[in-house]
Amino acid sequence: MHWPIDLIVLTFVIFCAVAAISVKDLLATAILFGAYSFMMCLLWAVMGAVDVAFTEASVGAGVSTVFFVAAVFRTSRRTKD
Amino acid sequence: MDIIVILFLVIGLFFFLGGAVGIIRMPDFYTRLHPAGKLDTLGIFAMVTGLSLYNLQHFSFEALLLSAKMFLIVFFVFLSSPTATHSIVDAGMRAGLRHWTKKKRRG
Amino acid sequence: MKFIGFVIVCLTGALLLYGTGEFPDWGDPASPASIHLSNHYIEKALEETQVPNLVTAVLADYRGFDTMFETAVVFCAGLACFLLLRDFSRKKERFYRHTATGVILHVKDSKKVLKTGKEFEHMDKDWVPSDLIIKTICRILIPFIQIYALYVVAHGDFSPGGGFQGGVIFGSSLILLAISYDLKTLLSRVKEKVLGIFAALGVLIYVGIGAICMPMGGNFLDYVKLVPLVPGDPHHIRALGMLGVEIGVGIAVTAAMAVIYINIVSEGRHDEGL
Amino acid sequence: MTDSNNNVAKKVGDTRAAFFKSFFSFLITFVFMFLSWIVLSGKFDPLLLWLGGISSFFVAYYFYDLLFPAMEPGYGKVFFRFISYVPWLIWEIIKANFHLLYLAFHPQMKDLIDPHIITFKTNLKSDIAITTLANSITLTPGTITVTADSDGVFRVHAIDRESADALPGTMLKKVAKVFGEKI
Amino acid sequence: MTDLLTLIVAKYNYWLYVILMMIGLYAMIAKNNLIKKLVGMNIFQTAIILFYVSIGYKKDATIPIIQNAHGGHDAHAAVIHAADYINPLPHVLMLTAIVVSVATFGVAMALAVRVYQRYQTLEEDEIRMRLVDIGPEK
Amino acid sequence: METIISIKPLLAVLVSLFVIPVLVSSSSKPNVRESWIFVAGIIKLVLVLSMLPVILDGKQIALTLFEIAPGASIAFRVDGLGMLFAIVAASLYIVTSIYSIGYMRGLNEHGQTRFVSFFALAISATIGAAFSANLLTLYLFYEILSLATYPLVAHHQDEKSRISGRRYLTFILGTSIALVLPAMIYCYHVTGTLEFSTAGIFADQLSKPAATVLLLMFVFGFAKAGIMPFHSWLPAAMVAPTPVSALLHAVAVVKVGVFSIVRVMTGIFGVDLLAHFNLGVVVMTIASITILVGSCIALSQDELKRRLAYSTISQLSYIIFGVALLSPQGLLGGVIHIVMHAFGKITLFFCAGAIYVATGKKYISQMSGLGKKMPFTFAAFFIGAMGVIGLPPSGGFYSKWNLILGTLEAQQTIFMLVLLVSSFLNAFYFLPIVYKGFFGKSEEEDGNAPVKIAEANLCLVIPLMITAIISIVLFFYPTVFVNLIKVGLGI
Amino acid sequence: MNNYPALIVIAPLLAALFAGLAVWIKERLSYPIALIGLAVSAFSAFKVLMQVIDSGTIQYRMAGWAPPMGIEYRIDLLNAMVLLLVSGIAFLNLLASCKSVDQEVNDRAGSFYTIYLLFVTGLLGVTATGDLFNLYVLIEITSLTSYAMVALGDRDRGPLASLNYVFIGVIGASFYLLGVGYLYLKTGSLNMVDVANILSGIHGSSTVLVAFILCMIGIWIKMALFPMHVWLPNAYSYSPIAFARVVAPLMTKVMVYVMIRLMITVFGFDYIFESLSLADAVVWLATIAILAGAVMALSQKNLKKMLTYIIVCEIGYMVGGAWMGNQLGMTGAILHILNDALMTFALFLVVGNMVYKLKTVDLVDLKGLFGKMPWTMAGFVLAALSIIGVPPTCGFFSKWYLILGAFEAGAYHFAAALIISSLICAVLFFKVFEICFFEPMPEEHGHMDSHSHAVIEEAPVSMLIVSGLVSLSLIVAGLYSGTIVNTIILPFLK
Amino acid sequence: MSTFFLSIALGLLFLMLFSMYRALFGPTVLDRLIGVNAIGSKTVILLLLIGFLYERVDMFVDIALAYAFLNFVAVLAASRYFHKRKGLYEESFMD
Repeated sequence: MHWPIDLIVLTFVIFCAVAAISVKDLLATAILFGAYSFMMCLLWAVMGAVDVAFTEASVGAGVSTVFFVAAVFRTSRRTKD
Repeated sequence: MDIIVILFLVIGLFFFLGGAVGIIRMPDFYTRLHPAGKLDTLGIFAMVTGLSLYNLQHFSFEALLLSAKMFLIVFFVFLSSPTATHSIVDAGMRAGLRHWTKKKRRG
Repeated sequence: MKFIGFVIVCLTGALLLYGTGEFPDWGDPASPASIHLSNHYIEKALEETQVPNLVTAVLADYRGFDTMFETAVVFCAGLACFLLLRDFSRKKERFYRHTATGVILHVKDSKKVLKTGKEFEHMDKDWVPSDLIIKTICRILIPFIQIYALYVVAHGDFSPGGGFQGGVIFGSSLILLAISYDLKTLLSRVKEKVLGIFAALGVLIYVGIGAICMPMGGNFLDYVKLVPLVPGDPHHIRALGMLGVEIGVGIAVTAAMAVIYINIVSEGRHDEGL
Repeated sequence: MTDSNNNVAKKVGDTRAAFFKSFFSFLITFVFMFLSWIVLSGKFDPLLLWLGGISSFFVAYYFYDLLFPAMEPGYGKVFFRFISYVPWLIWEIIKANFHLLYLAFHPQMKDLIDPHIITFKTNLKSDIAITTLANSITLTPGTITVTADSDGVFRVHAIDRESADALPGTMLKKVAKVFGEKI
Repeated sequence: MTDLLTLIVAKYNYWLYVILMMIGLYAMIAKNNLIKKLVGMNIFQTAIILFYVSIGYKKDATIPIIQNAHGGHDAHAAVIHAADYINPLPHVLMLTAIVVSVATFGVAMALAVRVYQRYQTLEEDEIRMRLVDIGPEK
Repeated sequence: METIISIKPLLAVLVSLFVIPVLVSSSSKPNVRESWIFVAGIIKLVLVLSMLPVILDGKQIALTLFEIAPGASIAFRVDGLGMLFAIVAASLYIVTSIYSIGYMRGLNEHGQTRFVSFFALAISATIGAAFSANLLTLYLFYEILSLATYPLVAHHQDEKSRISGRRYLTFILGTSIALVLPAMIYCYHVTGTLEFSTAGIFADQLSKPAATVLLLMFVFGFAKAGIMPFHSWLPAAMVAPTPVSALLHAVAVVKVGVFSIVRVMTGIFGVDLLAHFNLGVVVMTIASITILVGSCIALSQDELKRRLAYSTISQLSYIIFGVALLSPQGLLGGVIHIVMHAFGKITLFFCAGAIYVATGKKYISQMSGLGKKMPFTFAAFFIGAMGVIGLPPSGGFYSKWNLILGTLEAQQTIFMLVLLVSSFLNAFYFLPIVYKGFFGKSEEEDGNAPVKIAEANLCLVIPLMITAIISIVLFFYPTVFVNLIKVGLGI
Repeated sequence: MNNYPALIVIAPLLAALFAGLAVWIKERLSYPIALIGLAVSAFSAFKVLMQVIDSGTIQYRMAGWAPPMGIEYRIDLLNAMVLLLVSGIAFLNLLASCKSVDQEVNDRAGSFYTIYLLFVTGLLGVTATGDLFNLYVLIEITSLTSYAMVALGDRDRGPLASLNYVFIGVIGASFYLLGVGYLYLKTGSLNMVDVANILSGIHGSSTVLVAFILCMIGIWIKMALFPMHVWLPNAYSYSPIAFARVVAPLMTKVMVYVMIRLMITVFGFDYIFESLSLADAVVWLATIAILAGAVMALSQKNLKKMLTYIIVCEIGYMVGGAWMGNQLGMTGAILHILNDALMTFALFLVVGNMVYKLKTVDLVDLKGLFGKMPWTMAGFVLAALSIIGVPPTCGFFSKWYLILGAFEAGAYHFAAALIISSLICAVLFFKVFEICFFEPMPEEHGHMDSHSHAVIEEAPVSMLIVSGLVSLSLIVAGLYSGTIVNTIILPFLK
Repeated sequence: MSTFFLSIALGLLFLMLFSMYRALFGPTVLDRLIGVNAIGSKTVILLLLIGFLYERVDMFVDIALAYAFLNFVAVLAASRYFHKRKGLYEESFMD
């Protein structure tokens, strides 16, 4: 019953992943990485893994992104690839 | 009851649609923020209302508390969404992003 | 490198796809993974542990030992960030802000030290005053986030969540405080020392609860043996043990997240963050 | 724990009145926290209630000055006025949204919009009032607050003339009324 | 057509996890920027989590929290059927894995900051050039 | 054969090991230190000799220390062959220590404590190798000996000794690891044991090619035996102080190599197996080449110690040659040559050292006329040379005689020619030195600046006299050693 | 109730936490706390080893749940041996590190000890556990701690080396996790013995094959088998010496243990050597690893770096031995775990002494060290000889079994590689010896000055005693290797 | 009713594609931020809807709530970056 959502979200996940590693700005990477985590969280929720979804929401969307932004803040946004 | 719920949800979806279209169509960053910040907020509001109403179908104290909890989301979004929007637009200003103007386009 | 990477990736991918050939279908209720252990957990866990959230039951009881090390990993990460980045040394150039007026002083002489405290604050050079709207809104939100985080910790038994998620949320509430005000505010409210102690203390609560079981005559982490120490319904002793453990996890994770953030964002100088 | 106690003591001064002030704000925070706990929890298990009490106490003890930093008398009044302000606001929001929807779906959208930034000054003093106004502006027709400082100066990005002209207007009055400030 | 759809649905998760993992692995190997590599690393780890969670999924089953069992007072009232609930074990494992990955991520970020402090760049080839400038190691 | 379990072999090995800490701690008091060396040497010799009667009775003394794997343990077993070698080593150790005291002090060398310590360690290893009950133990002590002698070879710590030390190790350690170790493990793999036994340990598990390869690996692998082409470490090692060259590179080290080969041939392969596969000829050919080439090179050397070194190379091959004859006479001749050559060659080295200490001269061409100034030394040199050449009345004659008989017994007439030719060559490169020493014109007579030259100090002269005398005595009384060989090899 | 098995792991963990608290309260306390923790752990490990030898495998149920449900510690002879080894070495190293930690990371010694203890906890847990997933978590603890430690070392290169270590380490651990996932998918269980039972019915499955390959690759990456070794030399040589001394001997060895554990307990010999035909390929890989490690070591100019490449080479020994498919090879591999840990420990202790005094261990800076630090150098010589494989040091005896195993399996190339690597090691170490022995001391006037005693500047006594003890233990372990094989390894393999 | 929820959810997912476009291709970083923010708000609703699909919405509300919090924190952090650092166009980094 949930497979259509699952399928679409999975495709989004792939989009986000590809974008996150190919974008030429680390801050954008951080932001897209956050979006990637959103998608992942959704995916876990669809698959019924509420605890995992919760963790992913708190970790991936929250602190991970913040750490990432903090690190980019302290280093540089520049990237060649 | 179901009809009200469906109505709310469809309205919410409609708001979201407007937001999405706005995000795509608007010419610059600042104008995009308008649909993104407002329409989504209201979309959430409408949808959560619909959903919490649906939740109250089998009325019980617990269901009421649950609906209240859902409204906490709304409360939260109403506080945070404009703040986030403001923060982003402020960021754009500080970063020196110039906003789109008609004159510029004409000239 | 790109080409080598591509080849390695293709090889690995082919290997993995080869392995998926024999997988049971996605969501197949009869797959081996869903019958052997999982059935026992699903059918017996509530009875054995009195915890309706099976994930918590397995996480904190059946496989509580894993979770203990997981907490230790978080503690370790916090400590590692502290160890790697914390910088106690004084830079030659320093910036001070007059607290009342917000005027920033740039001190180039390394010997001249202004007394930081009420009047002057030690600053980073790219300091910007915090935004009023963000500040106000976050001020209002933070206590709610915190009570929510504590709720998540306490309700790990009944609903998704638990010590880790709650801890992360609590930690991010502290981070939010640091973002909306500045790092100084956070550190004046929650001292670095307190964070350091809490990180260790949280794990210690977990390990301690486990270790107390040993002199009580049980195996490590065997909560049942704690009955004589805890008042209340002996049937719920496992649930209570899990609660205690979750609280420990929550404390440790909160502190660790805050420590990691603080150290990364200020490069360990603890003056000014995002 | 003693550390933060000291801090608290420094902040509010040693006078009795200040102590009661902070105690009062602590108490209110505690009540708020406990209420939200109950809403969140939805269970009335004694253990959970106890935990809720402890948690609320903990949060209130450490962070009471965040939620209600300066406990003014008549806060209750403000609260009720605020509640009455909310429906109006929501209505405004809905109006704003329809306006935006119209814009978003309009085929010649770019001819309709005319973004620009306006600046105006208000006499609002308290942080909370400024913030409320700023967020209300953000939520309502075609305008987003860019900056708002503690002097009450607002910079607003408006999507079209119409929205810009409406400012500060009624909203400012309403907000000022809610927080009992002069316009 | 239906067969194809069934096949896709049955294996889609597993295929996509492989693809995701390969994206992550490729980023880790081929990218030049250290933080990009870290992102690749995280994608790699989430791919594994996806794999595990996919294992645990069961059709027509609900989330692994026993219904109608508040506080376990009436726990024995209802018989629990294993088929009704999703397998909790992979979730448990993945909780741990997520925690581990975020811990690693944090430490790696700290390391990246350290590297930047030292070399003023995060590009690997540039760092290598700097290393040559520093001279032979001591 | 009756076997007695006793701790004596272990003690004999460990005595000089135990004395090392004492030596190190008394490094600031040379006299105390040297008396300890002397005491240790005596104790060692007494311990070794105390086992002699038992061995002569045809019994064996055994002691197993550590069981590493079934059939491969660290164990001692004293039999005739080992006893013979141990006696030679232990007795010469005492003599050499007296000599080295004189030598080192005479030249005021640095690092004397280090020198004597490693010397003691080396001698321990030598005795250990002699008493080994199996190939593993033998290999163990062989390696310890290699390593213990390295600091001795490199004693001068200058560029020359560095190069020599490097070459020394490359050859000794390299061959033992690269050849002996796999060969040994292969033996163990095939047979499951490494114990020496006169019948050999291989029943019929080996094909001829395998046996040949294995044997060659052993023969070349024990590079201390100086079989060509793995000989060049020996001349290089002559940079070491002379006592080292004397004891170790004439007696202990090289003889351990030879002894190991003998052990392998008699104890691992067994005479019968070698005869069966006709492998003796192979080894003999190799040995003959070494004998002849070594002698020829020795002829061309001007530095006395190098000439002695090449002589050693060729003489060592006699022993292998004798064993490879696989006939009782040949075996006897070969093994007894260990003893005879030891006493002969050590005398020669002592003399070389004494000359160097007394005059600072290293080259033969500088030595004309020295015999008149240093009569004792040169007389001893003459006796030693006789022993090496194989002239009566020195012990060398006895072994050469037996070797020739052995060739006849084995009907290898061509190889007899090798022996004869080599004896002539020996005579060619030794006797001119003696002649020059006694009858040549000294430098003074050439009109160079007069140098006061006299006999070296007593510590140097007495040992060389003793060894020279023993070398002669052995011609008349070789019985003990002959009996030991007979007991040991069951001839 | 016998709680020693849990205590082995818990004691250092508790000590780590208390040390972590002490950082903020009284930093000086953390060292004694750490010592006590490790002492308790080592004592428990010893007790457990004795018990296992007496009465066979010990099963310890964490939280009291029966094995497939809960996590189980399953301590058999192999485990117990490695546990004792790990805790013993960690304890000894801690004894020796007091001074060098003060020197290198003085202002944050408390945190250093905490992380050190966590690292040891991880290693001990990896060794003791009988659960596949628990193993992963503990591997991650060890990895995370080592990332931190490596970055703490060399200021210039440490963080970068550490970051590279992070990438490769995460790939390794993830591969392992993925392999466990595949196994779990097929068996539905995580307990090693349980998995093995279920697996015996489904040997032909491609999923199991992939699971096996993934697990192995993961572990190989973690243990730095040759083509996957790139992280190791930098990581180990740039870490603070007090940590390098414990990570270099233990980390890779414990991973080898994990590999052997997976091979024997989880997948089973039948599966690996009969259903699959990978063994030859792996032995070849090991052969190449040995040669490559040795050759790369040859080109190094820094002693620490050189030793790290020797570790790469030694890993080849153990992997090859384990994959020989016969008892002798496996015996050799297991014995080599013990011996190599001791040898590497001894070597790194010596390097630690040198670093303490000289601050650098570039080969050119070691001139005249024999005169300066005679005791240290004596230990170095012993350890080096052991690495070369000179009897009676222990290195020889494991090599003995390995070569025997190679002969039995017909893997002559492996035996040849062993011999060649021994030779190369000999060249390597004698190169160092020559420098230390022949080159004049830099600050000394004339070297041939006969009786002048060189100024002896030895490392502190605590370091010397430990390094001396360990060096001597190399000989003792060598001489008693027969006993070890007979009482521990052979009963285990049967 | 659940079919209806499903279709609403699919509709939201479809709309997410628009925001996703902004997030993936947005010319400036801040455009991406807007996109992600919009995705976040939709995700909150989606989570609730999934809860209704599972008929266990009480469990999913927590996640949605946490989600809303943390999305806010993340967006705030990302935008705070620009309060202190200048430079917006990633194109400017191409060299």
